[in-house]
Amino acid sequence: MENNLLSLIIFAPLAGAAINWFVGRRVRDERFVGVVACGAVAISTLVAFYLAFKPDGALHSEAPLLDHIWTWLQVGTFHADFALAMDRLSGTYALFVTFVGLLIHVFAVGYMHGEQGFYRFFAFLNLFMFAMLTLVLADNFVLMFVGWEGVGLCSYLLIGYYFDRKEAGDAAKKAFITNRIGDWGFVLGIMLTFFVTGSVSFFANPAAGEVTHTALSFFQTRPVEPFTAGAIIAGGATSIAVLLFIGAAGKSAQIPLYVWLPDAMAGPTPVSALIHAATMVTAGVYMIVRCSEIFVHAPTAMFIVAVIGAATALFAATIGLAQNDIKKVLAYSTISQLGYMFLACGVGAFIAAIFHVITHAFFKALLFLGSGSVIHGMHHEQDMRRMGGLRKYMPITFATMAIGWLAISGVPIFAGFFSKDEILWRTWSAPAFGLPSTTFSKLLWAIGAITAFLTAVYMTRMMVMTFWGQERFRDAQAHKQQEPDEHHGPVEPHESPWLMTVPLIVLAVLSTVGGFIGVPYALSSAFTNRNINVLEHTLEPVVATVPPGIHAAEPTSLPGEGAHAPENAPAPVPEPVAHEHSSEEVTAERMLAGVSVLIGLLGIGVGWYLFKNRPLLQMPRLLENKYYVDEIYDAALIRPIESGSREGLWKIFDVGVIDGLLHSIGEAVTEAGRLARYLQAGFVRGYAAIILLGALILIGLFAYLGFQNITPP
Amino acid sequence: MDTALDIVLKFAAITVAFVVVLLVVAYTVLAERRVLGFIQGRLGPNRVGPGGLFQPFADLLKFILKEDIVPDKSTRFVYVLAPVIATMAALMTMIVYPFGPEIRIPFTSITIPLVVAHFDIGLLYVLGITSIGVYGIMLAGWSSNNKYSLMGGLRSSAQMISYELALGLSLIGVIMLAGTLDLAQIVDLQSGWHGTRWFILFQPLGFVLYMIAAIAETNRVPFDLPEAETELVAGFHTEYSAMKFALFFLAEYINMFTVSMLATTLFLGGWNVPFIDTFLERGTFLFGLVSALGFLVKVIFFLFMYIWIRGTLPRFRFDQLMNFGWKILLPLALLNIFLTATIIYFFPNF
Amino acid sequence: MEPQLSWYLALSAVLFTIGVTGVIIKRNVIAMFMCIELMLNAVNLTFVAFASFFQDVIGQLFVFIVMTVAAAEAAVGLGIIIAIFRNRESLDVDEASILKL
Amino acid sequence: MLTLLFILFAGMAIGCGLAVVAQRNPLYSAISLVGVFISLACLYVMLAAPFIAAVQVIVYAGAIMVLVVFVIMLLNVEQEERGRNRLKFLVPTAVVLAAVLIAEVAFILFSVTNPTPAVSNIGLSSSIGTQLFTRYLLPFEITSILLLMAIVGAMTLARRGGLLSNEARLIPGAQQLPRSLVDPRAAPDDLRLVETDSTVEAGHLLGIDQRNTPKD
Repeated sequence: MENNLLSLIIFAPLAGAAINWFVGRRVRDERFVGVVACGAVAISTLVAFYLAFKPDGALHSEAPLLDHIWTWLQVGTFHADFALAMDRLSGTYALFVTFVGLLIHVFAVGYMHGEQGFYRFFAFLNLFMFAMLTLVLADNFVLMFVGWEGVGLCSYLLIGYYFDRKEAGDAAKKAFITNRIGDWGFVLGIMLTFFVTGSVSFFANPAAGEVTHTALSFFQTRPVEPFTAGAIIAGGATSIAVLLFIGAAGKSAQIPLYVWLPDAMAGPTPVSALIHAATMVTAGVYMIVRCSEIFVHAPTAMFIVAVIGAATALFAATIGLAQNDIKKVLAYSTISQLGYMFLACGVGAFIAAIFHVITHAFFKALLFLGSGSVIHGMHHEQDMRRMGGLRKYMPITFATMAIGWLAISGVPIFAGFFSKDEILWRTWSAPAFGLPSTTFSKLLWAIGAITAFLTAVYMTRMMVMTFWGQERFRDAQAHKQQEPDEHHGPVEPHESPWLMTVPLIVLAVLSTVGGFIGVPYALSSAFTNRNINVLEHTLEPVVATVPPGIHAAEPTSLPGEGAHAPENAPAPVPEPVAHEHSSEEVTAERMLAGVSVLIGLLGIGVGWYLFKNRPLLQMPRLLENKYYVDEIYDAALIRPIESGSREGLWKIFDVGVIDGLLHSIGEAVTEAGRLARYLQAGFVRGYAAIILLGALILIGLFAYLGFQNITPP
Repeated sequence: MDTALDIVLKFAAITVAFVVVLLVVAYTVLAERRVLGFIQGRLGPNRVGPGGLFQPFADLLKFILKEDIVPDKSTRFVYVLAPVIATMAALMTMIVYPFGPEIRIPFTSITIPLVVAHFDIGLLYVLGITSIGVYGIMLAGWSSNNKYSLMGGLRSSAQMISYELALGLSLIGVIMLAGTLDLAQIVDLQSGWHGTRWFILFQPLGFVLYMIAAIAETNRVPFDLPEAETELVAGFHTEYSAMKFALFFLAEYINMFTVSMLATTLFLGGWNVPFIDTFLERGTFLFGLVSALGFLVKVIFFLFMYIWIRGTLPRFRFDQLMNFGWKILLPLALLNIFLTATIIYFFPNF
Repeated sequence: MEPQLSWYLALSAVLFTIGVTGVIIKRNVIAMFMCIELMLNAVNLTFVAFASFFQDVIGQLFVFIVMTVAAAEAAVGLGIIIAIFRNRESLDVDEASILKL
Repeated sequence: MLTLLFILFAGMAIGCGLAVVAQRNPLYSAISLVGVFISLACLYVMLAAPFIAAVQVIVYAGAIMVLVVFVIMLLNVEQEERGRNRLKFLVPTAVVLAAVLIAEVAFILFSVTNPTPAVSNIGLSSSIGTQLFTRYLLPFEITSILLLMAIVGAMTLARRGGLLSNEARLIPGAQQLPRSLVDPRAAPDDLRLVETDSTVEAGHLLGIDQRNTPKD
């Protein structure tokens, strides 16, 4: 279905950005700029909701909404349009991106109040929305890559928003360069996709003269590749998947490319909330789910994804345990949650991954905005050791953040619980990648569980250090005097204006009830017999399912995990959800859910016990210094490259070879000119003589040549 | 031996033509003086012979007998060459004008055309020779090593170059109508309508332009800047005396004569006398004679007009002259060409 | 005997040679200019000769266009000559060998 | 008959051409050149190209050479400067090159068997006009454009230099000095009026370099 409203979704923020950049910089009126920015995002939000929920909307129809804007690249068989497509997946994504984006815009109007570059900030923020929505709604890899780069650029611009601070600039560069590594993989993946499948489109779009077999449908008919290391370099689905995953790892901060995300917290807090928690960093997950058709044919890649995801989750959680900067804590928590999502993708639970993306967007945005509110109230104090007891100063912030805390810790009925539990259960019951036994997936489950526990712990620590205990910000004044950005002597924490608290409340509500869109059958069946897993209904048709061939090694887990992605159903047409749920697995799932609840509560308890009275408890150095990863990278990669460039490329190649070459050329020309100068003495008569000489030579030549074939009379 | 007879005949014709022209010129001089006299309310020369009829010969005698001065430090060769060029250029155009239709000598069967040479491009020939005439004046002005002369020479050359353009362009209308450069053919074309189909009827503007340009071309009042007595003593021939001066004098009047003949030929139907073909049938001796006389009458009318103008009009200033030539005559001539072209295009058989 | 084509060609060659020699040895700008005109005329002669001997009018058209070019050249060239004289008080080309006064 | 005429005119052309080069006085060269043109015109008539002959006389003799003579008179150049000839070696060079050229042409003329068609009668103005306005219209138009450019260029070049236009008028109250005070080389009849306070500024306005202004 063609629907040109679609382009409005992405172009409204672009227009907002343009207006703010060209007009807002002259107007310099925060009201104007704020209205323009929020209005633009609001428009795209409304359009997105309308298109998604209207009777034949994206979330109800099988075929995606298409909007072919213009034919962009048409080289031989290579065909990439500037075309948008909104199917169930991208529709779902666009919904929460626009909505959370809108809330964060509103929050930012309050948070950025009085900033010098107000217009600049919102121009970039709108530009980011444009890029993100392009990424989500793109109907082919190339356009998706445009959005991909666009969000990278905006992230760079916004991290470096305080460009007068060195760490901000460095963080921006770090983020950009790290993303380059990921993009390298992504671009290679796209190329390989084109070479293998002959198309880069996600959807068949006959209106635009698009080939009917697309990059994804190409694989449906292909056999699943074997689970071997060789498949990675075989140039098939596995290679594509691995390369795409490199891109995803870069964008979504997975090991080993996660290092930029913590530093990215140098940007303003709304940026951290919008880009580095809710939307952009989940682009990797989106991309993998979008390409699930490819991944399910590449068990090796799935394996890698799962392992990396699990490792990242655990790794980041441990680091997060020891951070003192409130935003750093949230940053590492984000990384570990992303690890969760990749773990889910790795085990084939794509729907669960999306589910977690959504809920995570809610509560992590909530937490970030809450921390932003705290920072705002503390006059840009981010160190938790100088907070404490803020409970009674900013009650709304406290209440909302508490909800977020419970949500992320996996306390029941909060959003985080359902998604995390879903992921854990799917990991537990995951197919075994052709490994002899399912022990491996059990191992992954154990890692996930530990991560959940740690998550609860460090979130509790954060809450405790921030909102409970005695108020440390006054005695902290001593060493806060010399800080330049200190406005006035003793800090008096205050509640934030309504512009900031309203979004907090909305997000809090969402993080409370947001989980009910994906209540698994096992739990819902306790109350009703209807399967109320809305999200699953919605996404099932567009998400590929793991073909049975993969886990032939382990037939026991074959009897479909019912409600969750019927694994033995033929890929394109998913089975109706009506199939029975065998009781034992229902009980197993309920049991696991209970376990995860216990884990969460245990984590909270441990955290409370540890930090309630000793908030400044010294954490292990290793953790506090993030395992020295940055230092390792610095020593292993950056130093050698720098020195190599300086000593080798610059001093030897550039100065020696290139400059030498140029200088020698110049001198040669000068010498030649010195000789030729005698001909150009400026005497016209001399020139005439030379011309005549040349003419004579020519005439003689012709006469001679002509004489060859002319018989004299 | 045919060519020999041809050459002899040509020489005879040339001689006849020149004698006639010189006579006419001589008496034009007299006429000018008398007419000017009348215009200015005096008598003019009337002593020599009856009514001063022999005055030209007296002048000639005077010119021959006067001392021939060659100024010192003048480049002699050029000084002598100049009047010769002027006169030659003036005379050479004479040979292409058809004085009349071919006539049959009575009592014989010989028919001779009343034209010396018959060119395909007679008109261009005339223009070319006229343009040569400039050299006479320029060289005279330069060689006589006198600042008045030099000024006169420069002025005349500038003036003639400027007005040659207007002259030529004013003729193009006629050429387009006639479709040929052959003067004889042009005259024949005008013999329609019982000899009244003159091109002046179709080219009034062209005619006026031509007359003005012609007067300027011959350095006559009101365009006689090169010899403006009040500014430059006598212009380019200040230093000339005796026969050389006479030659310049002659050249000027011959130029008048030839220009008038050209005007007659192109605009006033040449030798066509209206309605005589009703009395005499063409080709007879009488017809030719009458036609030739008609030609002569028209030319003399033009000469009289020259004198008349001289007697009445003041002299231009030099910048006025130039502006007039470049900014008025030239655009008008172009306009004339444009109009003619348009009319011919829309009424081809008009 | 009638004049042959080669006669005209030879004549034009001679004229051309005279012209080019003049261009090289004359020092007066105007003289050089006239020598160039001479060369042009020599070429014109060949054009006309060929045109009339080979019954092809295009040669004469060439002459026509050459004349136009010569006229343009005369206008511009004389303007330049006047400018040179105004700046250097001399018509000797060797005086004008450097691009500054 | 024709041969005689040819010899006559060819001899005249060559003689005048030699005179063009030999004469020291530019004016004589000009006159000789006119001679060349006229004799060439006669040759054109012999070659059955009367139209071209007439145009030759009108354009070359009547317009171009008149301009040249005009300029010669205007600049009033007498004998060619007898300043030291820095390029003496050019004279023998030129002679040698000329000899080579003649030799080459002679070689070509003698080595080529020349076809001897009869002189045809194609030079009529009508045929030329037809060709010129039908088949070769584009070159014709291009030449007209060329002429236009030449006119503009000539006017630009010949305009008198200096920072003031010729219409510069005296402002009442300003001091009036003869230009020769500022510029020794100035023509005495240069009556342009400049409003200045100092002779130096006047020189600047008139575009005269100050090196030869009286330092008093």
